[in-house]
Amino acid sequence: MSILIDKNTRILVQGITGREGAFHTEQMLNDGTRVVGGITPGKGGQKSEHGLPIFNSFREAKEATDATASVIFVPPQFALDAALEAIEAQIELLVCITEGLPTIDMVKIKGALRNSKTRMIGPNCPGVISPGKSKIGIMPGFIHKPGHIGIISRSGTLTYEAVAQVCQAGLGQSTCIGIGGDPIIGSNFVDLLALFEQDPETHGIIIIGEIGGNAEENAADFIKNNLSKPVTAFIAGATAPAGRRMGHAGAIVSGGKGTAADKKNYLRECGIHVVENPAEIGISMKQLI
Amino acid sequence: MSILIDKNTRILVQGITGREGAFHTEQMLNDGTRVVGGITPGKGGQKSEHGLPIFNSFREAKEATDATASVIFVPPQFALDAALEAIEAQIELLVCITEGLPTIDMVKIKGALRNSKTRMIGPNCPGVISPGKSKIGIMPGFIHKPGHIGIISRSGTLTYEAVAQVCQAGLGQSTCIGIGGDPIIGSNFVDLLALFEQDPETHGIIIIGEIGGNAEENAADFIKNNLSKPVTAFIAGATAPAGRRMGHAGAIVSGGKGTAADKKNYLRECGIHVVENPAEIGISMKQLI
Amino acid sequence: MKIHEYESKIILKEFGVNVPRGMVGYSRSEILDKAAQIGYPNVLKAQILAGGRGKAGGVKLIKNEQEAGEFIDRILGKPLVTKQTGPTGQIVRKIYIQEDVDIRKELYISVLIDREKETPVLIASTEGGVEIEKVAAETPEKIFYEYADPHLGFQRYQFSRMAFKLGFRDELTKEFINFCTGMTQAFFTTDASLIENNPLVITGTGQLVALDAKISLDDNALYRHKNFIALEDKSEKDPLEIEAEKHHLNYIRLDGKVGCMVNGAGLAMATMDIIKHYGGEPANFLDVGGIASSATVANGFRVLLSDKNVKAVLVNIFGGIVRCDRVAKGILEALETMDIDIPIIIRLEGTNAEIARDLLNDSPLKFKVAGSFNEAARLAVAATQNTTGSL
Amino acid sequence: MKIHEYESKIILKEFGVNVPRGMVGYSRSEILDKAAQIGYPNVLKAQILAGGRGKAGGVKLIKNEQEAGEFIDRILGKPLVTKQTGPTGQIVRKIYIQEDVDIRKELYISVLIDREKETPVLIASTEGGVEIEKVAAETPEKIFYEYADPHLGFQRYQFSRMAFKLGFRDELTKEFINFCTGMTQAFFTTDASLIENNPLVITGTGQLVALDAKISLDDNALYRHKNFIALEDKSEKDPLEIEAEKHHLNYIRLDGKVGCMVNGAGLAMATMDIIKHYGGEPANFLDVGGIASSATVANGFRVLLSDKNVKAVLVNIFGGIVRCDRVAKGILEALETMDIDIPIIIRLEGTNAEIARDLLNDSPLKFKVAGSFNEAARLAVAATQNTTGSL
Repeated sequence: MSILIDKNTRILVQGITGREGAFHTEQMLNDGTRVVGGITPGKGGQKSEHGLPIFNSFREAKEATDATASVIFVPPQFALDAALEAIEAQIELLVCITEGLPTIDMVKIKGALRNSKTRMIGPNCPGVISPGKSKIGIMPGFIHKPGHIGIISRSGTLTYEAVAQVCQAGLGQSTCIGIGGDPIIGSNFVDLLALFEQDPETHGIIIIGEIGGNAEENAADFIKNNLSKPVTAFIAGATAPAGRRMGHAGAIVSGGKGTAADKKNYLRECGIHVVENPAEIGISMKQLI
Repeated sequence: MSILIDKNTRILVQGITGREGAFHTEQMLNDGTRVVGGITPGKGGQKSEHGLPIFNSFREAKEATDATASVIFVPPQFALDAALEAIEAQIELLVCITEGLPTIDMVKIKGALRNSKTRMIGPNCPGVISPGKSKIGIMPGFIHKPGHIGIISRSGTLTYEAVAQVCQAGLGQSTCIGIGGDPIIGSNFVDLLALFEQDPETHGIIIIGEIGGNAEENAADFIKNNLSKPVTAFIAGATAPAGRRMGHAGAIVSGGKGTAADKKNYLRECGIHVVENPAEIGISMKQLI
Repeated sequence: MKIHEYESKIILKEFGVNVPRGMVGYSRSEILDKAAQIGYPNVLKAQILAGGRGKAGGVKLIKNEQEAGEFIDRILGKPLVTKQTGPTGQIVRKIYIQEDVDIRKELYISVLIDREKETPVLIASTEGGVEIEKVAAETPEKIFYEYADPHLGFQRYQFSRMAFKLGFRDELTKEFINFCTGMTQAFFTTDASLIENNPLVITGTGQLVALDAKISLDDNALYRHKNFIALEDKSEKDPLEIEAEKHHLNYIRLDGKVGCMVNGAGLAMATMDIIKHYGGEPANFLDVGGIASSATVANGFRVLLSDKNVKAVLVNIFGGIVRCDRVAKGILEALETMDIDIPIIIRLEGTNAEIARDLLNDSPLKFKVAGSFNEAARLAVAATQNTTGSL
Repeated sequence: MKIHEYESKIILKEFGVNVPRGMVGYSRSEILDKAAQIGYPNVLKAQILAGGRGKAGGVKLIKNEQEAGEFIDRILGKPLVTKQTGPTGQIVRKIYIQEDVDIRKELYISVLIDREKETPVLIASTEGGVEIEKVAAETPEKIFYEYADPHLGFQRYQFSRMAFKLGFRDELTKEFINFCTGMTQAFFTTDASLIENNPLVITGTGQLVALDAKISLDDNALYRHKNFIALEDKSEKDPLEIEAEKHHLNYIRLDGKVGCMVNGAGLAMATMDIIKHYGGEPANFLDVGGIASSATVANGFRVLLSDKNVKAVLVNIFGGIVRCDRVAKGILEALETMDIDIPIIIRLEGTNAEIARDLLNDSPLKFKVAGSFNEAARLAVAATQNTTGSL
């Protein structure tokens, strides 16, 4: 088992004919993902360069392909529209790779998600991978190995780093999720920790946080009260200056809140193992398990 | 029994210090209704002329009084706000007397109702009465008599007419609801027919429709398929010219649709007894029962 | 509230919707001047607040100034009778001069409030330039619908999806999305109850243009758009209806003999219906409304009696918000100051009805107080059938 | 994007929010001219993009022209150091002249996105003119919150409810509702991430006025507000950061010696953290982003090396969207055209990493390719601790 996606997940690509959309569709297919079609308004009826059917509208695509998940690669100014279209069609899982969504657009998307059946990951994230089963996103699939470690991360490339370390430690991953670096995101640590707890194939969990907000603190509370599996954590941004946005819209220490030190302390108070050196995430997990 | 309201219904008045709000609060109290307070922003802490506590906000009022229902008497430009405030506080029953709401405001209210626990009656309606138990609205209470006839009507005064006729025929009413004459309303015939069907105290039902829309046709379908109790119906507007709004925003025959003749035919096809003379509504019910 | 085609186009243009170049003129010389400015050939269109102008000869492709003059002489200042105006027609007081557009295809598009779905709907069809009711009846599969989210409104993907249903591709799809964006923004911003473009045309050069345009505004929302109130063209209204409006009375003039004064739209319609039921004909719909003062009622009475077709008056009031004593006072006030020689039948029930009856009974004025709805209707109808007799 | 106080007030005024009369001046004479127009006494306020100006002496009540001149001479063109500027301060290039307001009470109000509730929040407090963080820590019961519906926004009743929490009555409540209406409209219309008025004051005559105003705009939404892009005051930015921005690089300059070039914000922070962990100090944050071309990377390299504090460079790339071969090409391009005499440590992993390593290994240029994250960090720190030695 794994969480969110597996071999049966059938995936649509929103923006399949765009440069990045096309490239990563190719990569996903290479990684064995069941991409079943794409949506590019105006190109319905054509085939993508990968030979996949293209549809004009999401609803039409979902009906024709029985897709259960979708991934968004459209530019930020069209991402709200793409997300609302997928939610309207009641897709089960929606992964938004697009970076640069206005926060208020994400407020609207969250409002639409509230009364829907859709679970969203992202935006501004690398996506989800259950190694050997399915990959929805842009992470380099080949660095992963099937196994029993679940990873949830606000970061993109730092997640790949953690994955590589886990593999070096002789472990593999059940599912890795990049939840994204924006202030408001589709799914948070807590949502996914609950799924990992119930997944028998996941034996340990890595969470990778960063400065800004209090998602890590919420995760810590949840872990303390609800989780039986070992958790190791890293918080990026110990050296980040206050008031500066560290790349991610969500990674900002403001009003003295959301510092890495505060977060680490809180996690430790909740009994969670926190690593100081980001090169030791994998080895730390290995030791805990 | 009755539907929607009974002796235990605890009612707040939104706009209790306004002219009509104050007058009808007095009337409701005279009719034995448990009005427990009112809301007029800026007058919190004071008492109304009826000696009822006034609150600044709906949430505060509901917490202090354990109210289960509310009635809106504010001017149309504030009705959307009043309704959203009551829905936010999760009031069970909301009756909006106010006339003249922009249709798009009602679109927004319906959107808010969709995911709420609140049931709304109106706007632009006389309200609800369960004679001898409770009255939320502006109908003259004294014309009613407790009994076993349920009345649902798009009209205001025509409902009073029907009530008077029912009494003259020696019958009384379980609950009478004026659902309002606007194109979009909180509760429709169908919503309330279902409640009457389940109310053992209601033995027969009168529905009073009018030209415009197809609420009567939907009611007819529902009655045909789901109702065991006798129903008599009157449709106002047989003499109304096409394209003219007959007072109510919803009472308009447009594009040849929504005529009284069409509605009467459809109701009869569904096996419902339809009276031609509006002075014979009561006697018709008496004969059916 | 309906507004004229030329006003609708000005509003749509503000929201980025493509409309043909056009101007409005009120006199022969002004229209000819502007026609020359627009250039020939052009299209002259009678501006009245009713549809069906084309079939009634109110719209014409004009080749030169001579044809323009002939059209103006035939149409301007004269009544135009269409399917929607009734037999007396509407006087044409303005003519719209519009550039001639090269039409490749005619479509239909509208936004309105869908009562069933309780939210705005975008309706479009590949069949334009004909009555949409006819298309709905004959080829309903050629009409497409997209419903707005009640809180978020319409989304771009819905316009895109609609474009594909209409068979558009590429450039036309983009144009259509822009068209719909402007049209729906206009709808929400103006609190319209209907915006209709029939036909919406694809031009020879592949552009989308609203060749005709109709906007109806939500009367209840006009308080948010004080600037639109000036757009109301009262010249097409019955003078009595204008007078009634001044007094906040809901009055519609009809052709019968029994004048009705009722409170509540439903009871007013039912009163008209019962008059018909007993063989009479109602002279009007008159709802004195929910907050009628005695002055309102008195004004209503004056409006009613100004219609010389009225041979008897039936007052039918069931008091709820309206208190019967106020109504009675209003009636007495009106009767005292007016010289009335037709029968008046009064029926009052509900709130303060007894006080009202006492007031009426104490009055020396001449009228009949009826005991029931049936009785009141029968008396009123009988009075119009025997107009020389007294009650 | 932060904008100046005077710009914030212009925006707020457009939305009907009461702000004091004021003008901005750039030179001594202009400021004195405008101060005379506003009249004495008035308040002169240094315009820099950082808070804490009052305590730092950047805001002063001015009685007459002489005092104004003294203030200008002391402040204009000089760095102002506040709690938020860092030790070097910000050069004051403009001064805002504001009418003197008779203050009865100081309050706090702001609208911002609440990350926890995932929707905008209106925050107000009876304690204004002091740091809200301090109020939150000491008397949290004096701060009140109203959350927007994610689709419908704020409603009037929420403003009304907030007014009562603040203890307002009658006229002040109405004013407050209007104030909040304008402020929240400004928030949504401009896609702001923060609008803050601290203090919001009640004047002697009972009016609500935004005495100070701060607006931050959502960078991600600037494409919808092209007019706001001009508002960005780059004069307060580090020139290297401006240069980096031109190349779409996310660069923040710091005080250390190890220059970092990383893809992804999280890995960039972690790279800074590991440098610190091994006893070094990062010279910057640099995220080359998700769609870095070789040109972008080359530009990043140039920016990095323009900082003369940098004594070694650590390139840490884990390829996802970014393909390592592009990065390698970019590095080679940059190194070929630049005269570089400091150690460069490169670590590339992920997509196309092998092609990239081949490219690097085939190059005759001087740099060290590290095998692991730890190794790369250790080498980079060691290099800065022994800057004369070679690798």
